[in-house]
Amino acid sequence: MNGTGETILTVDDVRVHFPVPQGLFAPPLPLKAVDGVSFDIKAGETLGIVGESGCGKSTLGRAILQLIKPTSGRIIWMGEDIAGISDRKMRPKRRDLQIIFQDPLASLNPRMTVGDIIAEPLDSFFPRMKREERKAKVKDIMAKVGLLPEMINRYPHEFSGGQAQRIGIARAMVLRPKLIVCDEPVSSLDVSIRAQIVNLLSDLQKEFGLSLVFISHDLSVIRHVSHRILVLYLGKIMELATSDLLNKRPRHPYTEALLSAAPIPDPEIEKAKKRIVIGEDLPSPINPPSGCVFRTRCPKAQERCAIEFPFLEAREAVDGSLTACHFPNPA
Amino acid sequence: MAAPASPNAELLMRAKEIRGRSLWQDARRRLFANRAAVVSMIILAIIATMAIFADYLSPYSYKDIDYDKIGCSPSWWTVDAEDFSMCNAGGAHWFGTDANGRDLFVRTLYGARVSLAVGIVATMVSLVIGVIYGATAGYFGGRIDNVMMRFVDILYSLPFIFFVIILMVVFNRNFILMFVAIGAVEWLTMARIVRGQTLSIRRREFIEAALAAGVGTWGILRRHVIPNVVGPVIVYVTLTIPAVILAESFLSFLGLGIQEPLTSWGVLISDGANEMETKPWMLIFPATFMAVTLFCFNFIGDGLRDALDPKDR
Amino acid sequence: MISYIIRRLIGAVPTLLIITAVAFFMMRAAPGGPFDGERRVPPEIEANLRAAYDLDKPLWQQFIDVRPGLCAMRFGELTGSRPDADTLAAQGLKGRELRLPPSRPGGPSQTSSFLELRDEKNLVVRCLGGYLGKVLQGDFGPSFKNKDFTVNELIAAGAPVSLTLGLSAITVALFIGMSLGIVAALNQNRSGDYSIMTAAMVGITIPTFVTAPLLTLFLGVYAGLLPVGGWEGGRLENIILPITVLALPQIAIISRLTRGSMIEVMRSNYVRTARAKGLSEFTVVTRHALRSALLPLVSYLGPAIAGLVTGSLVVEQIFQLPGIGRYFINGALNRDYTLVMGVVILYATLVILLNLLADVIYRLLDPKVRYE
Amino acid sequence: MSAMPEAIKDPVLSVRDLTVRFATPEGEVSAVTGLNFDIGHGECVGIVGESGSGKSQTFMAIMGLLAANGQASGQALFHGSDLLKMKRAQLNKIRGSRLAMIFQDPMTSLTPHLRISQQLPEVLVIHKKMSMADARKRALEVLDLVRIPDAKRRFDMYPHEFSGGMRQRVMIAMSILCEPELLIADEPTTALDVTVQAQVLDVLAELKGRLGTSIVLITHDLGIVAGLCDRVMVMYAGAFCETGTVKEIFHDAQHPYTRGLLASVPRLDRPADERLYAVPGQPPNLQRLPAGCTFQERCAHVFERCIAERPPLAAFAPGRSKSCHLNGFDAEGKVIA
Repeated sequence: MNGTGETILTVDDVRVHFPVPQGLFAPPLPLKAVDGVSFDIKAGETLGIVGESGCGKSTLGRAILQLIKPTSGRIIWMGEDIAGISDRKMRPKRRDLQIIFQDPLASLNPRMTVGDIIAEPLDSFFPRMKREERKAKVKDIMAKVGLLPEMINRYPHEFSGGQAQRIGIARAMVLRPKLIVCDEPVSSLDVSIRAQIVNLLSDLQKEFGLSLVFISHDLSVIRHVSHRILVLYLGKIMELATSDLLNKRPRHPYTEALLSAAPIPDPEIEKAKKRIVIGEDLPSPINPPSGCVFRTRCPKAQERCAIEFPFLEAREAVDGSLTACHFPNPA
Repeated sequence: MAAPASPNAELLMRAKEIRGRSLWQDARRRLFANRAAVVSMIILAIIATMAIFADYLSPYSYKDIDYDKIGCSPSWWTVDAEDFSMCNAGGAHWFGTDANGRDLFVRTLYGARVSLAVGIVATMVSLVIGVIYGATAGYFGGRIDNVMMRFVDILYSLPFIFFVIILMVVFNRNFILMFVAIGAVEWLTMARIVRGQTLSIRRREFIEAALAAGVGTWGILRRHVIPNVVGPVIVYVTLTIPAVILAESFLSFLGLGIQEPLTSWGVLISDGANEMETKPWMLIFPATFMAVTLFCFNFIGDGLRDALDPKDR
Repeated sequence: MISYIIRRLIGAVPTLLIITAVAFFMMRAAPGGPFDGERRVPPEIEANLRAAYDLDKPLWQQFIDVRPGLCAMRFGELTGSRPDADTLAAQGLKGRELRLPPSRPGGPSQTSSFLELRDEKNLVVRCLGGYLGKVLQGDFGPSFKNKDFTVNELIAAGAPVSLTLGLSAITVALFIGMSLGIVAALNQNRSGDYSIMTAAMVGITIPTFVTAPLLTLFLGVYAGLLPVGGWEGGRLENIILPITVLALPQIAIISRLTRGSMIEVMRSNYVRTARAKGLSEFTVVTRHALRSALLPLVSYLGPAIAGLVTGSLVVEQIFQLPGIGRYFINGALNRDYTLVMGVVILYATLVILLNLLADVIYRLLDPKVRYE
Repeated sequence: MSAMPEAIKDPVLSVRDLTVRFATPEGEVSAVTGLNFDIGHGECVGIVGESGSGKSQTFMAIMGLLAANGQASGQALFHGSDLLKMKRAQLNKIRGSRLAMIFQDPMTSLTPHLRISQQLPEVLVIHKKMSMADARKRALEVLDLVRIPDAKRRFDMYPHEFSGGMRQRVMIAMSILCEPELLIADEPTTALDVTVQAQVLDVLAELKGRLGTSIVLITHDLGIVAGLCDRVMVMYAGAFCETGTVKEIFHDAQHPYTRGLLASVPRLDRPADERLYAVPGQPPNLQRLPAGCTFQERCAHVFERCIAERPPLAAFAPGRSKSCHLNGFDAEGKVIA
């Protein structure tokens, strides 16, 4: 299955700018966390969003859910533009749009029992649901995500990180949503637990035909779970391609650098690998470089890159991948 | 959208549920493991009980003046002077008598009533104002928060004890007003604490999770913000009570507190300090009671803080 | 940094105005007036007395009196035209404000103005009358009760006493409190820690008006080491006891604060790094830990000084010191409006400035804040 | 209980029966139990384990940096003298000069109110008795060595003015100023982005070649170990479960936990559609370790003996040891009967 379903979400030229105060008399400058991002997601598809810290990937995820209001652009959910609509109008939509967070314990209210945490979405959409039914639903979803239903009356601090993430997943799944934004769901988990959660998410996706937006800085995890991958840098899309294409034939030098930096657990490959070195200093998103935002770290940068902004478009290829680079690698 | 009934739903329902231990239960366990805090609670309870049942604990009244027994030492206090021969003729004055011949034991307990009442009522006043104000500013944030906190900053730079003094002078030492005045001073810090807590909780991910789950403003406040703010507020309340008792005694010392024949620890200590060289018991007993009480509150406050925030140890 | 200080100073102006207003109206709302306590005076004398102190005007005019006539006149001066006397009279200006200026040959004011203008530039001040107008010119007015003195004179006499006491006490308290706090933190959960913290708890719970008489009794009366009261020009023997009494609770609070922040800093990653470098514990503490540990203390300085101010009311009374606190209480009790107002404004200004100073020090100590 | 590791000739560090205990309100916890290992000259040893496996605490104990409630017993011989029994002053002569450590979080590991030019030279002044001027000169050279661009200009900056990767380079520079014989790197790249991580690892690799420093690399990321290390020791629940050369561990792991760890990492060089292997269950609670094998609850090959008896760490081939009752795995990953 490769995202053949209908398009459920279209993100169109979305920008999220935060004003940054500049002192006594100067007007605040915009921090362009997300700057003109467009893509769409099909039913049953996993879209991976990858990038370094500060590239705007979490902001983008929250903008989709209207947890942060985008500055401009359209977010079309099931045919309706939800960008910037009021919280009240947004509420009914939240039944189908859910989120899983990076820090599983921080995303659980320490004063509530696991059962109450998981049932909270039920309470807000079905306030009249009978206690027995509510409990049955909670226990049912707990069993599905691999939690013992006997744990229903326990508190979050009594769980380990991996189990807490299962609670977070259960809460997101209890309403059977259509799309879940997973914001670095496995970054804070240990290696052996990470695999459990990755497998759980893909099982749930298969069973319920979910769409996932999977945000991570770890390209190997992203590659493993996603159908298509979106590479984000300084609020802009560098490359958008299918998972396999991106891995095999990265067109954008930034993608290439990310791929070569990801360590591979094999001494022969790792020791023989030639890395593509890019500069370390991420430019300030308040004052991004002119032209191509990546040019200050790009090994291939030329004069043109400083002058002309490269649009995200199909570059001499028919494989459907989009690249924002003046000098992409040949297909 | 009804969820598909799981085939083993009934099995799941019947599984024995394990009771979790909430953070409150953990905190209570830690608090009761803290010996200083437990002893303090017991002592406070004894003092409070004695204050409430003061009338039954002593045959004397707090206001009756006995001119025969002016400035008597406690009955068990060995004094050589012959002037005191009259003193314990009619019965024992455990803490002696004051310069008007009133029993100091019963007056100390009446002082406890007033001081504790002022402490608790004024703290409650500050609690109500501070929590409402601070939670509003912290929850709504942005410009509302800016304006509200700017106002608190301004009040903070007032030398506020002056205003309490002026208030006391203006309203002629009105007993109720003293509560209000001191509470009005203390609410500022309470508001700051509550606001800070609310702000930091609002930034926590579980609030975002609740928003994403479709919970409304009221639900977020009730289920997520308030229960998580309660801890630090309780700690601050236990530390405010002794601060208020001190403030009241300070006013009383300046002669602006409660009026005779009613009394408070501050008044008693003030009287005692004047007679200190000849009748030290008049200072020692009320001062000890007050110090012990303040001690207890502070120990409980420290204990609560450790219990609610165990990483601090 | 300078722009920060300027910004804060600008911000302090409305604060002070509000404080002045609140204090003014609170004082006036009090039942009773400054002349109540005195023996019966004939009504007409009292009326004169009240008029002399502006008490006959409506309350808000006593506080702030915008005098358009004067303004018009000043504007007229600037523009070259001159309002006639009738206009001025119609604005309710009194004769004493229409005094002729001393003739200064050749001065520009001689021809264009007939007013005594102390400050030619300060148009705003000249336009404002009432209490606020005077205060803005630095004049707190005459004392209602101490009839031979102005409030400025009284404050000038009392402020050095209070300031000497307060600043010495906070200096002593900072020094001792910090040292004790550091010692306690470095011996965390050992006997040294417990004894210092128990002593600190005692220091916090026992009010100054208990420690003051007790210390006087033992050191002054029984041992006869120190005088029990009086100022005598600020002799060292005379101020040791008051400063000790004032400093004790502050020592207690400061040592608790220092201990807390020191323990936190000693657990921080960079202290671990410093230890891994093989530095001696002394270097680790003094060079790497201390500065960050003292930051919370700097923020406490503002409230600490406010605490000293209130504490000094009691101490000045017990030790019979001629500071401002004594004026304040008597002034409040006797409805000496101007005196109380003067003290309140003085203390508020002091607290605001010291808070600013504390914030500036904080910024100097913390490079992260400094460069933002 | 556990066997002595195969002797390495003239080791830099030789640890014997190291146990680290912490006093907690819930009782005493052993974070590390009875560790034995040697670190040889110029070798790079990877210590791999998940959070709570005791990998960091082992080396905190060796450096004398345990938290106040921690207590270490056993021996940690650094050139024959026991670091654990040393007086603070004696230890201070060694740590920072002959034995150095860098930490996980470069953001908080440098003193915020001191300039880099104040924090670096002090190591040289203390250990090498250099003059401040010489120390500054040397510090600048080392900053160049770890490839801090424009080091002269940045020398007088405060730590918060550096990016994360730069700060970690400063940390590395500070640790190698005195050319230590052993450098302990505790998760040096965990807090960094991948692109930056790659470059910090390159710096470490270069140092290893140039200075001949022995390096202990503590990490949870197997990929990092693969690129840099010669030898790997896998920790689980406070003890080693398997040791061997990098090649042996990655291609011929003999402990089920090591095998599980390797299989659970998604790899860019393999097809994406294969399902990840996940080690089931959770790491055990150190306060309630089972009587037998600590891995029994998560092991796919558990049998009676595992529950009854804890397997000791035993050598099973030259330079290799494991703590497992199984005979081992063959090339296809089947358990050898």
